[in-house]
Amino acid sequence: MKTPLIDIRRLTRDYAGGGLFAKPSLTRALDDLTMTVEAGTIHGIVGESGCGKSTLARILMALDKPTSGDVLFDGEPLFQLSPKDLMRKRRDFQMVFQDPFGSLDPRQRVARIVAEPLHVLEVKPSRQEKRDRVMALLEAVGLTAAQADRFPHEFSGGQRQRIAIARALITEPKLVVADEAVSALDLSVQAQVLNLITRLKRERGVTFLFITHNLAVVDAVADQVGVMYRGRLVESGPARAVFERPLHPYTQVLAEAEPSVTKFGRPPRAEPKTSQPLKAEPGQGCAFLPRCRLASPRCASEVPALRSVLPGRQAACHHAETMLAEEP
Amino acid sequence: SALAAPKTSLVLGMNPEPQGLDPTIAAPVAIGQVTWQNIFEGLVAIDRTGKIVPQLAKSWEISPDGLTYTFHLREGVTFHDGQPFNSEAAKFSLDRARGTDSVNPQKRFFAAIDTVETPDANTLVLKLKTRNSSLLSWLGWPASVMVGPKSSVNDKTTPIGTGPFKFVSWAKGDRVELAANPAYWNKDVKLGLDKVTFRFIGDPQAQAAALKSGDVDAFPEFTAPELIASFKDDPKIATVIGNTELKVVAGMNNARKPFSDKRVRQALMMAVDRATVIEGAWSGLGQAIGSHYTPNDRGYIDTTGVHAYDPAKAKALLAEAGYPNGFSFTIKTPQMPYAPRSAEILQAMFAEIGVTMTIEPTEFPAKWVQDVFKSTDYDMTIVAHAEPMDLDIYARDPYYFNYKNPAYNAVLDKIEQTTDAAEQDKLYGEAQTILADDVPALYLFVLPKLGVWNAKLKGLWENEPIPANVLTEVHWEE
Amino acid sequence: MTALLLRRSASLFLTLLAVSGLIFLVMQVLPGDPAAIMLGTSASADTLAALRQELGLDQPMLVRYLQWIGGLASGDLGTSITYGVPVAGLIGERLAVTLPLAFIAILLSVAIALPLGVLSAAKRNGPVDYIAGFVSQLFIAVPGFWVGLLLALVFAVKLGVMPSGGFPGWQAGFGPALQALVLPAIALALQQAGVLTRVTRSAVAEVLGEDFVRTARAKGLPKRVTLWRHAVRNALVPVVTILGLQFTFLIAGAVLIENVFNLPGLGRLAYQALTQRDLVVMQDVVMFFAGLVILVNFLVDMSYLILDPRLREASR
Amino acid sequence: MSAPDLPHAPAARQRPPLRPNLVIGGAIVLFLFSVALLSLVWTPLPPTKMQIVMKLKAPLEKGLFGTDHLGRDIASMLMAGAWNSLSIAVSAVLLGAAAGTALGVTAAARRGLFEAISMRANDVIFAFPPVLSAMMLGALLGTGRGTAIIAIAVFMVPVFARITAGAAAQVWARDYVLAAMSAGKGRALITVEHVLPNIANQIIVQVAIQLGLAILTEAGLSFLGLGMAPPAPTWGRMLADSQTYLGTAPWLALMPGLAIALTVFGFNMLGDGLRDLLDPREKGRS
Amino acid sequence: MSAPLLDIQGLNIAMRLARGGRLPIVNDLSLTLQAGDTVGIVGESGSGKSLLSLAVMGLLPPAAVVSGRILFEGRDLLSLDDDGMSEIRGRRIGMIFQEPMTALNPAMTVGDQIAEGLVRHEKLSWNAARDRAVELLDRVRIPDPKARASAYPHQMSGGQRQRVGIAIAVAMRPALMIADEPTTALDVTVQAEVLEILDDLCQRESMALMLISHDLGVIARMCARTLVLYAGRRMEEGATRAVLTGPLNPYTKGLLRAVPRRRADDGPLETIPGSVPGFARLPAGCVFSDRCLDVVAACQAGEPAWTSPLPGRGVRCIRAGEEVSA
Ligand SMILES: Nc1ncnc2c1ncn2[C@@H]1O[C@H](COP(=O)(O)OP(=O)(O)OP(=O)(O)O)[C@@H](O)[C@H]1O
Ligand SMILES: Nc1ncnc2c1ncn2[C@@H]1O[C@H](COP(=O)(O)OP(=O)(O)OP(=O)(O)O)[C@@H](O)[C@H]1O
Ligand SMILES: [Mg+2]
Ligand SMILES: [Mg+2]
Repeated sequence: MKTPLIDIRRLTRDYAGGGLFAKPSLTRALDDLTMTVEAGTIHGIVGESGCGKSTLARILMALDKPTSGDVLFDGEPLFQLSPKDLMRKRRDFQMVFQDPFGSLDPRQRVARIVAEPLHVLEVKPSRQEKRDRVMALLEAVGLTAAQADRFPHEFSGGQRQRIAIARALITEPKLVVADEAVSALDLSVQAQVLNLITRLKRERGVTFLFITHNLAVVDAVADQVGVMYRGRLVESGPARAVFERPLHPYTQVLAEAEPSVTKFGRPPRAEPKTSQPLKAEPGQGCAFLPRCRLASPRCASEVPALRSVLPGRQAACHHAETMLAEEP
Repeated sequence: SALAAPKTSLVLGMNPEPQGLDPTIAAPVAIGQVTWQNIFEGLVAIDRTGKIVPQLAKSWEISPDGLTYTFHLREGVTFHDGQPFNSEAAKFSLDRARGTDSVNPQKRFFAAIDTVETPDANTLVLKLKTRNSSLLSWLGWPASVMVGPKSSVNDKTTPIGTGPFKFVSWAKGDRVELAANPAYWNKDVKLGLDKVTFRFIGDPQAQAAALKSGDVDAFPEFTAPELIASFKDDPKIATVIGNTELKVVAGMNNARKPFSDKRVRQALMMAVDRATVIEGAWSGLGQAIGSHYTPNDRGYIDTTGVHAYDPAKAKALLAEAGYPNGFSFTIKTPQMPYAPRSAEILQAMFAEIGVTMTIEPTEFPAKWVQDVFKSTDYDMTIVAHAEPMDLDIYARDPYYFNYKNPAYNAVLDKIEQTTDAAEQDKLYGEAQTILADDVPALYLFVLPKLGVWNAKLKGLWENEPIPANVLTEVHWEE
Repeated sequence: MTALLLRRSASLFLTLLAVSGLIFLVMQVLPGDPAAIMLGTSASADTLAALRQELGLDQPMLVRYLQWIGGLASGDLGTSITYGVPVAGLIGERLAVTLPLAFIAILLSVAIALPLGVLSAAKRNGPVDYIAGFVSQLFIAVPGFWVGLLLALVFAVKLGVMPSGGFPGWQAGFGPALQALVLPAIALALQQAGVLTRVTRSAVAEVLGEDFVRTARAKGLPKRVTLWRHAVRNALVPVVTILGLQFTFLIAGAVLIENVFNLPGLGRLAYQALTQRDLVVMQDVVMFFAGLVILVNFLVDMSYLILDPRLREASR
Repeated sequence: MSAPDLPHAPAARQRPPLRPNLVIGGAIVLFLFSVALLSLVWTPLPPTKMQIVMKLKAPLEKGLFGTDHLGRDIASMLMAGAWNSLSIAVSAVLLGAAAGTALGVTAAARRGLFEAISMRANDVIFAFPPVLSAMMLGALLGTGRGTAIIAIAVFMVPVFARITAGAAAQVWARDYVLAAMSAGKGRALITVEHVLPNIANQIIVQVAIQLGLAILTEAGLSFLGLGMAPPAPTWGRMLADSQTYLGTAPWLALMPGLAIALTVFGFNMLGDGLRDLLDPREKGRS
Repeated sequence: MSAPLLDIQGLNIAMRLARGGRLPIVNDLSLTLQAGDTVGIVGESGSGKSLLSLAVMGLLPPAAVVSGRILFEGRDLLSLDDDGMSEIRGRRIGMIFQEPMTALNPAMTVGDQIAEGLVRHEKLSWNAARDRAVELLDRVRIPDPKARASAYPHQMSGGQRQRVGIAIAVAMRPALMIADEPTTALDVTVQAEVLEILDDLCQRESMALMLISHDLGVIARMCARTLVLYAGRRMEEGATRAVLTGPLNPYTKGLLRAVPRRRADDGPLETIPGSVPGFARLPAGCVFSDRCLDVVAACQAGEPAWTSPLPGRGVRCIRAGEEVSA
């Protein structure tokens, strides 16, 4: 088995609240997260707001340090690299942000924005070289060379997102982390950007870590998907399989709540929870417990570990087998 | 407010506010202007003509060798708090002023005194180390007033003296109130006032407004000459322009080039048109002087013609001294209004003879004392000298002019040794002539005493032989 | 909330300490010897030395600093070099002028600025707004001390309806004392009013553009109610902030205005103490001003907690 | 409403129409600067030339604005004063803005202890009322142009530091800064390339406003005798000198007072106009 | 058929531009709603959906110029003054706004914000109104409503705030509810809950609902009828199921195709080429003609009229007839 492009090992990130004199508080944004991403795939990450998706992205980009755990990028532990090596490594991973309006410096021209990541190259390319590469990429993302000297405000949201993608690709990275890269876009523009990403994967072999809370989008483009809940990975596997047959109750809740143009009118009311609302001690038990329809006493005392349930499919639920047995 | 009966209260405006109310421990003139002759009295006093008159000493004898002074003190005098004034108190006052831990600003006055003896309660004998013809006059100064042995420590805030008025209160920054002393020893004095308020108003505009509105009855020393004209057509207000001892002189550092060259100093003097300076700086009020002496001093001679205004001659003299193209220097001017104004005019006048003068505002007293007075680090400065008949400062070594002329010192010595008044007057004339010719400082003008007060108010001093607001004879007249 | 209070108080204390150190250092390097100033030009060296000893000026710097702040901590501000009275009393007397002056000025400026600013925000780009804008610009542009001069000229000298300056003291009665403060307070207030009007206008205008104002309108509240209940309330944070920031300018203005109107206030005390190098008074007064500014800004910070409930949480 | 204000297509951004305050403010400031510069080479009469016999002449009786107590031409003094006042204000504000901005952006970039300490230091400086600190500086350094500049600059520093720190912190929260960081750019470089250009507008607007304040402060200092040395005329000293002539020659006070007011007014209008022009937040609203 | 609750006829909204001139945004818009009707309004960002809803509320920005007629319960809202509108707003028409984070006053407790309208319209005392607010919070399924009533908005999650927004809007039992993208800022699970609350209200109180969204799925879930807007024009209208399964206008078709879904052939998603042209530079003729796959020369000749090729359906496309007959 070849080494995965990214190998995330037991990643935990705590945010300390409070200041110099206030009493400290801890927010655990990532909780013992382990995951791998294969090269040349689009790997989706879904989950509700605040579940730690952006934190994960920031750590992968080495913009933030984990409290514990490590990330192996191409076999190299990211957080044990010397600053110089990290700098060298940075050309291999780039990021596309959610807000197409906030991620481009409004005072810089497109050419300069796109060229920014070239900063990490040891051998600084000449002006002409830079310009050529920028033009080539702009064309690759469907923009014209003439637009290189414009300012971001002259572009629509979709076009801006393409500029951001062009910027992410200029160092020919192996990995692009896209954090909610299409959430702010209109349907038609969203489709254009998704197509671009799929094409780049196919034609240039770029790996995408595609973070979103929109299941349909992940379903449309991702090869693999990971579902996060409260800083933990609760399910992972091939995208199609995961959505067709969730192995974690949370995934199921998500899939059912997702509105669709094919579901008209009021959905059948989810059956009311049968069991008593169980409460887990903090730090113990399953985080999804209070919302889970399958909750059992075991869930309150034992944190479910992520485990292989089917070949290529993992879930962190004590009742994954029950789910498997249910009729879809 | 106009009352039928004559008013017996007075609000008297002053600027600046005194710093403490004990004239024997701090120098500011304003302290004496509030307290001297009103609260505190001396063995002798100086009257409105500048004469030395008996006060707490009703008479005195000076031994022929001039080394023993015997004062006969007045009897039955008490301080405001009831302490008796007697030879003990007098001795205490003098010893306090001259002792080792004295902080009397004029301690030098008493340097000549060897011993103070009190043969009886009403006799005080001073034994001198050397002759000193100024001692008697000095004893009339505010710094030499008599203080109560028990009360002196608090005089700074609650002054207790023997004078016709008692201290009542002091609202710092605003006013000091006095009340007539019913137990005043001098029964010949008929006080016209029973309540006196000194109000401290810094801003001339506010001074004028206060006068016009009647908030203040009198400003014996109004600070803005340009506003005097505005009182002229007000029949309720009298303006009385008198003399002071305040000589505005632009002192030069005689030790520093090019001022060490007498010709340069003379040339600068000739470049100055005093009349214009007076007109521009002080609205034409004030009297030109040619040396460090005022017309009210004894033996005064007019020396303004010695180096009369003549720019052409000034230029020639400069060329002769080796500065055909003039030179540049800096004047350190304190912030009192007469100084920058005069300096600005001088600047323009010097420019006419090719001399460039830069004005450097120098905070007075803090920085001025430090720079000019202490370390004589200056080219020229401008300041009004307040002490009467202080010709001796040019003989002092060190003094900030750095002026050294043995001939001049000899004249001053002679004055000290002479007892004949006419002879002294002649010698004073000589001294003036030397200064006028040597020009250790540019002699400009004497500041006038700009008295502005209610026309019904009588008895204030018109002239100022010594800075004071003596209220003994002040009264309202219908 | 208590934690925040504690934290802020601690930093308040540290700031005050730093300020005191800075003030003391400045005092030490100021040229001019207080003793020499008191004794004038005729004093001899030993007289000076005697006075310096009496005043404690001969002690080492650190000792004097520690004595000073030790005194401050125990409420003893020392004795004025020139007046010879305890500084605490001196400051107290002057405060009786400066505090009412500042207070009236603030009150006046708020009374002018708040309605004017709110009105011009509500009627943005209308004639009221333009006029208010012009007037407030004018208020800002005209130097306060100059306004003071003109006011004194018109109301005291020409019309004679107001005292020209000076302060009769509160013992002279409330009326006369207040009257003496009216013109200076106006001179002091106009500039603040100008600044405040503009801040109020933009703050209210900003809030009026917020979604929740639309929500309030959608409930059927008329414009007036929305304006005062929703917009103005939420615009107070920037307004109060500026009020706090302007406080130091208010004090600076007071120094000038007290000179113009001959008021025996703290500003004049500072000025006087500086020229006389009454270091004790000087450092106390400057410390007092600085402390006041810091305290006001502290209070402003604290007032945020009342005005903006979000900050109450954030502060836990 | 988040998105609808933004253009949907690559449309050329329309230049907003010139606002009246920008035009008025700009014109006033331009006029003042021209007058100030002109005064260096030409004034109707030398501003320091005294003609005592011509003192206190009313406007138009002698010269455009009359003469002062020393018979100097007020119009000429105002012109020269414009240069002195403006040059002090401009140098002070530039100095204060440079130092304050440097402090502010560094604080925003470094956060943590540096931020805490520098912002606290700001508080300390800010705690001194400007006139008070100017008085002390004047006592310390002597009065004059340099002192006035430093005294004004000193209290500009915390103003600019606060504003830039706040604005820079907002820029630091932007995704494009994250993008730059992930390109391996250091904090200093990001500050220069992204933060400064994006807060420049706010700084420029503030500079215009603070210039007005600096003019006022300079006048106040001159009024207290803490400004430039005579004979160089400054508006503040002209005002101070005129005080005692208010009753007899009011134009002495009126002219410099109006000059100050006009200048501050001009700078504030300009600041407002620039804010409208440069600050996109105001544009969407009407 | 009784008089409609809301009858919008020939509504035009233009924005006054800062540099002079007007930019027409909403053009010739008509829409009728009966009591209990649920209509969805879809369209891309910037297509004029919010302006339409604000026009009904009488809360258009000052720069907007509006013409046409908006009849509500027989009264023309456009001719009412602000006081008249204040009587209708909140009481007869409620509105839920898009951004739950900013739509509530941060300095007022949510209870008071709900109570405020009741005090105003129903002349309740503050205390009575606050009690009602607690009931309303309970209605929108906020746990522990009594305690939460005295909470400030920042102390609530986005979903909870949106429910408060709903509580404010339903407080006076309005006859018409306008919900402008009420769930775009919310998680899918929270969104589902919010939609359910709205649904309940419509069904139990026969409240009419005008739901604005660009999420076709949300429209499908909530609305009986759908109106599709593009560049301020109605493009298509009809029963939701009919519109979404059998679209007549190429724009609607394009939208539906662009909905992300996994394609069996792993090919690219279908898109609408080009981008929305900005109101200042709309193409001649049909505003969609520059992006339309089915464009013919006639499309550019003039703006197509609003036609009704099928009962209960309306469409703006000259080729819609072909579609129907095909
Ligand atoms: N700098 C920070 N300091 C403290 N807490 C933080 C910080 N950044 C994030 N958090 C907390 O960590 C958790 C995860 O945040 P994160 O931004 O990673 O979520 P997310 O999944 O990206 O959410 P969203 O979908 O809303 O973007 C949240 O509870 C958040 O409040
Ligand atoms: N205050 C305004 N001034 C000028 N133009 C405006 C204003 N408000 C909206 N517009 C313009 O009107 C058009 C329609 O805006 P509207 O807010 O109705 O769109 P929307 O369909 O609600 O979009 P979204 O889905 O983004 O909310 C947009 O092109 C917008 O630019
Ligand atoms: Mg996120
Ligand atoms: Mg909208």
